[in-house]
Amino acid sequence: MNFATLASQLFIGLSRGMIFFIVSAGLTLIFGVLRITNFAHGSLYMLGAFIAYSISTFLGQGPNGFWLALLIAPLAVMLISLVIERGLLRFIYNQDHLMQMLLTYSLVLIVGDLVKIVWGTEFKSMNVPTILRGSFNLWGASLPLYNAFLLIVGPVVALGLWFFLSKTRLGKICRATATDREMVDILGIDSTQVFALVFAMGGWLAGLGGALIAPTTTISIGMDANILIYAFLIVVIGGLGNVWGTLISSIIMGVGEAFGILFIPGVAIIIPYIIAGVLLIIKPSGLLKSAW
Amino acid sequence: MASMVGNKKSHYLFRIGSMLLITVLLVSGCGSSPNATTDKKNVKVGIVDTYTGGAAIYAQDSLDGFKLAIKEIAAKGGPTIEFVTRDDEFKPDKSTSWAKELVMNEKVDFLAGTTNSAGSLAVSQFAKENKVPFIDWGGMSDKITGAAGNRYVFSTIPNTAIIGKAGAVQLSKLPYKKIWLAGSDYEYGHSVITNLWSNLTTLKPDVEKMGETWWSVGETDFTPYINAIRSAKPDVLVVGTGGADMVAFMKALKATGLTQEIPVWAHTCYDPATLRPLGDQAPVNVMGTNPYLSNYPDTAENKAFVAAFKKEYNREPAAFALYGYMGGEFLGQAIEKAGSTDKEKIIDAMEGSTIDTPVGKATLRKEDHQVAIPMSYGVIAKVNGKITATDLHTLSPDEIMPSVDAILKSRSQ
Amino acid sequence: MLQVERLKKAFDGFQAITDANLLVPNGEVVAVIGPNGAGKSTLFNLITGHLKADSGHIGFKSEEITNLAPHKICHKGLSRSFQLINIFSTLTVLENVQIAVIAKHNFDRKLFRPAKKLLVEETLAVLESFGLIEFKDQSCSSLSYGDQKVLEIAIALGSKPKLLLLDEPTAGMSPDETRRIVNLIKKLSQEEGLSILLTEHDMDLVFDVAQKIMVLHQGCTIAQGLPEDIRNDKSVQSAYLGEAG
Amino acid sequence: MSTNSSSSLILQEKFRTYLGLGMAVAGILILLAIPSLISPYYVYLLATIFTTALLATSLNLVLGYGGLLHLHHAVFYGIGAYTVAIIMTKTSWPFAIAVVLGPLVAALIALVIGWFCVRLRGLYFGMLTLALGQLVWAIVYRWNALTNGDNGIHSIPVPEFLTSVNSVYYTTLLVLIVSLVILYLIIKSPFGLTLIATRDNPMRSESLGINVKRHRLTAFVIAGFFAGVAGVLFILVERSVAPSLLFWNKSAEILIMCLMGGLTVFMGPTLGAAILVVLSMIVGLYTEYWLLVLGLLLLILVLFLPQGILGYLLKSRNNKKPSMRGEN
Repeated sequence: MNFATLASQLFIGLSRGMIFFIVSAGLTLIFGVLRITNFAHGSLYMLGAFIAYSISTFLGQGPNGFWLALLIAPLAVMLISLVIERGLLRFIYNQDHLMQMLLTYSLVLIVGDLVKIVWGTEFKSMNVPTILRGSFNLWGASLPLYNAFLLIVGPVVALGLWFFLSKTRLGKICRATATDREMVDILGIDSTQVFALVFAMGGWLAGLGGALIAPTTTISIGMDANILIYAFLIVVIGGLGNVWGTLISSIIMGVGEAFGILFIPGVAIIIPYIIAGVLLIIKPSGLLKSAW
Repeated sequence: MASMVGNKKSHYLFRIGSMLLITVLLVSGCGSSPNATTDKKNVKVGIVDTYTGGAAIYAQDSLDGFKLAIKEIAAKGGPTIEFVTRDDEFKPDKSTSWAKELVMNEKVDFLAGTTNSAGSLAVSQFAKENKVPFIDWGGMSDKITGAAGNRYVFSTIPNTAIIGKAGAVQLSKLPYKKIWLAGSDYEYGHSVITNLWSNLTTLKPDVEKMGETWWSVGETDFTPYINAIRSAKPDVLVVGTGGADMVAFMKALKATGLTQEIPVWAHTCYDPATLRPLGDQAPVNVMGTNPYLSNYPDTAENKAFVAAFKKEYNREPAAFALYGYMGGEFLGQAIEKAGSTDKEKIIDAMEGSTIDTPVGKATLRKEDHQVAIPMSYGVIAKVNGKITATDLHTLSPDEIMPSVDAILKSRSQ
Repeated sequence: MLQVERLKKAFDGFQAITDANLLVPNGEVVAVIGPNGAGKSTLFNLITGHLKADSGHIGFKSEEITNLAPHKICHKGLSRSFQLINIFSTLTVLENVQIAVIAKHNFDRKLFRPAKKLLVEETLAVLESFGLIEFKDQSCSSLSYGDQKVLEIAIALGSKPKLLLLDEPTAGMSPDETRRIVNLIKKLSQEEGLSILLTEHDMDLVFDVAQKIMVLHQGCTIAQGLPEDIRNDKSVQSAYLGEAG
Repeated sequence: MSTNSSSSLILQEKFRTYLGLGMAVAGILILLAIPSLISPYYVYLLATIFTTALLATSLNLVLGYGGLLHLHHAVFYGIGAYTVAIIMTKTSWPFAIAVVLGPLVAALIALVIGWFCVRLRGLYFGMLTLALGQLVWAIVYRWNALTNGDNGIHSIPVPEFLTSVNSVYYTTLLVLIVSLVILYLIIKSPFGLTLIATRDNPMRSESLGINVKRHRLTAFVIAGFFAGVAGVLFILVERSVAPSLLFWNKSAEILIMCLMGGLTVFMGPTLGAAILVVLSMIVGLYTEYWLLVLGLLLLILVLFLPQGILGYLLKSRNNKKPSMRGEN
């Protein structure tokens, strides 16, 4: 086990954590502001990947296809989220957690079958754009360029979220809604519009995650369930509704898995659960303070 | 209406009684008309398979292959075979539930399916207890016709024991000694690797296992696994993976450039289902085995099969289409040979029977009911700017079938 | 009966209780008064264990109960009512009080005995003394506000406390209903000899029922003593006037 | 006037008591006679319903009565089933021990998971049950030597007299009825009343001297135990088990059953289980899009019938009759 291996594995773990973060950030925002456990988050992620695939295929799998897909697919998912929020979710805001949760679960079932109807059962794949193909050398280990790209996108998204949440008026309203909903109502702000905004933003992040992962993997039915478990674990570990807690736990999860794969490759499957179990037993209410 | 739990006024007994009655009537109402009218002259096959989720593609292929076979049989004046399908959603408890429905209600004579190995094993247990023959064309676990095999279970799909042995034969011809084993952490992955390794150590005792890596099914990011394996510097990486994982794994091989340093072996790596989605992003220097390709073997029989399949479904047949097709063909031939629709007679006729298939002669071994077909091996390379399977050879069934003795021994344990 | 000494509690940097001292002698009615935000509810929550104190001591019957879990404190004989109505919304009036009686007798973990007939006599006695007996089988959420408030106190009495804490027992009540509560407090104190600690905004009520008064201002006990002493206390006057100004 | 109406009320009450008793007896008689009336498949389906009904009712103890967002109940179901499966295939212990240990091991795991979870409230509780439940699933999935991994354990031997469809039917029916009676007694016991109180108002319960965490943990363990009983029944019905039995979507299925029947009605989950099992069978005959149908059904339930079918029926019945209590 030399330095190059450890360093490159750390690098890969970080880039893995970035995808986790982008998807989980959306989930945790929705948690924090709407106080809804969005089971459909994985489905939105899957939609992001499938829509990205369709756009890229439509444009002949060329390099422009990827960039356009990366731009449009998250927006399309955002639009779908908006429809879900305005058309369904807003009618159950005064119901209890369980009802809200089951409503989003019904979307998991519906979207799962609709994707199969629209896109069929065959495995789909889209290409990495030429500029991000191949690998580069890091301390003697060769690493895919695309992971480096993810390591840029992740912090950019995090910075963007930070800027939005702490520097803009809208972001401040979102945070205020998360901590004290009544107060926001008293101030005369329509909190359901904030909900719509946050849900759409969460959808955008899920779609972005899907579009980003699409070129590196197989786009297939069933990818929703996989990411959902990760995102749930990460969000709980980070502290429900806390975006920065999610960032930290995403990195812990990504890097922890990468090193777990290095040292105990035989039982990699249980590593995320061990990480989650240990952290939750140490800090049952999450690493950082919950938004509410 | 705040209180439903704490409301003492309305009578519990009344409430419970009425609820019980409602429930009973509701559930017994559904069971009032079990009138499955079957024309006893025809054989009816009940297919339980996974038509939802990631594995749906295989079930569709094998179903289409089966449909093609029974259509051809009928066209040739053979017996009429009917069928019904049920979706098990990749859940073994659903597989048995449907198997029971099909046998008890639909009165099917034969069962067939199912892509989920656990489902196949569960159905085969039911098949044995109820003496209903079951043709497995989806579950690849070697236990189905191996340790858990019985008179009522047939398999028209090369199982993991065969795949593993074929891989071992291929690898034993190559100079690699230090070997890293990896795969998807589920039955198929483990079983392929275990079989391959035990056969390889027999064929070539000087191989050395450096380590094992297992990733969860549905993994999207293979770079940490590949990077970790690369740092161990094995001579060859042997992988047991399939389905959606296969394509994603191949992509990661390309992105990391692993195969420039370390060759990789994986079953079905050059299957169209893998190579087509990859396009020009497929890695080279990956070798493997494959039971069926629409362009190999390049024989008249295969061409005819591909043409017929294409005409029917407007796509090229994949391996699972062949498995379903063989299931239909074996059954049709056995019914004709038995001259009866009696299940036991059909089983007797099926045991040890041989049919002509697009890949040559296929035999259902008498002892374990496992189909024996040849398998190809080769390596992915770039030929005239196109990435494709090259250096293809055929392994005969004799070379790759597990020994009958070993299977019978495992059953007696 | 109850001694509170140098109690401190801060929330996120805000010092809610800076130095609270309190003495409730056996069998007396003691009132805690103070302007809004003086920390009265926080003090109550500290005494009953719903909040953890940063420092200081709470003694009950010469036993240290600082930072014990609420359910343990209750079993020591200290029960409370809440400022906002805090009842079991899906249960009947009878069951609401029965819960308290059951818990008092440590029967709450009995699994195989119908609750319907358990300790009903004792429960009915409490309802009787609070004039709630006619509503016993009604869902408690169908009661009027005043009756709910009375039920709120009745529940607390169900656990047969030695010391009863009443947090704003007449908040939001009509004069008639307030009268009812006053009579109730007097009856509990005089006939049953119960020690009572209460907070209240209604000064007439406080000076009517309380034998001792403690004044809390900005989390700090600024005076404690007999009603007439408090009435004449300079610092108390300035605290209240300061608030008014 | 008042004496008149009260005596007629008493009569009515008596009548309803007898009617209720009559209907319960009729129901049980029908259930006893059923195997000779319908095809074996439906007998099997009913046994499945009984098993699932017990599972859903046990969940409802913590979900509906305890108000705890328990999101991964299937774990205890699976543990119960796997315990029996492992004992019967890997050891030579008698069946009776397996049957006893199944629910006990499930209860033990529930104690461990619950011990961590009851410290948390609301959504946190739910998320932690989900996380720890998935951890159990991963262990079962991965521990090949013990559980055979994702292949599952099949051909589990059970005593000869428990192999026929009818004997399985009567066994599951008997166990279901006994378990339901016990669960009903628990709900009507001081423990159950207190549990409802901790659901309605945990803070108030605490200040009345109730150890809310311990109470919830007890309910969680009891629910785990009965889920384990259901798991044992599952083995009787199917004689095979695979890890999908304790994957989280199985838990979601049970939640839907509880919701469908009605969370606040004791027999609600039983009705929900019956409807869902039957419906999945019927829909599966016609289409491979059962999950789509289920999703749409769930959507309609949440939006228009959140109190569940039985909850709705009871509500409308109570509304039709002018309530007796309003006159006071």
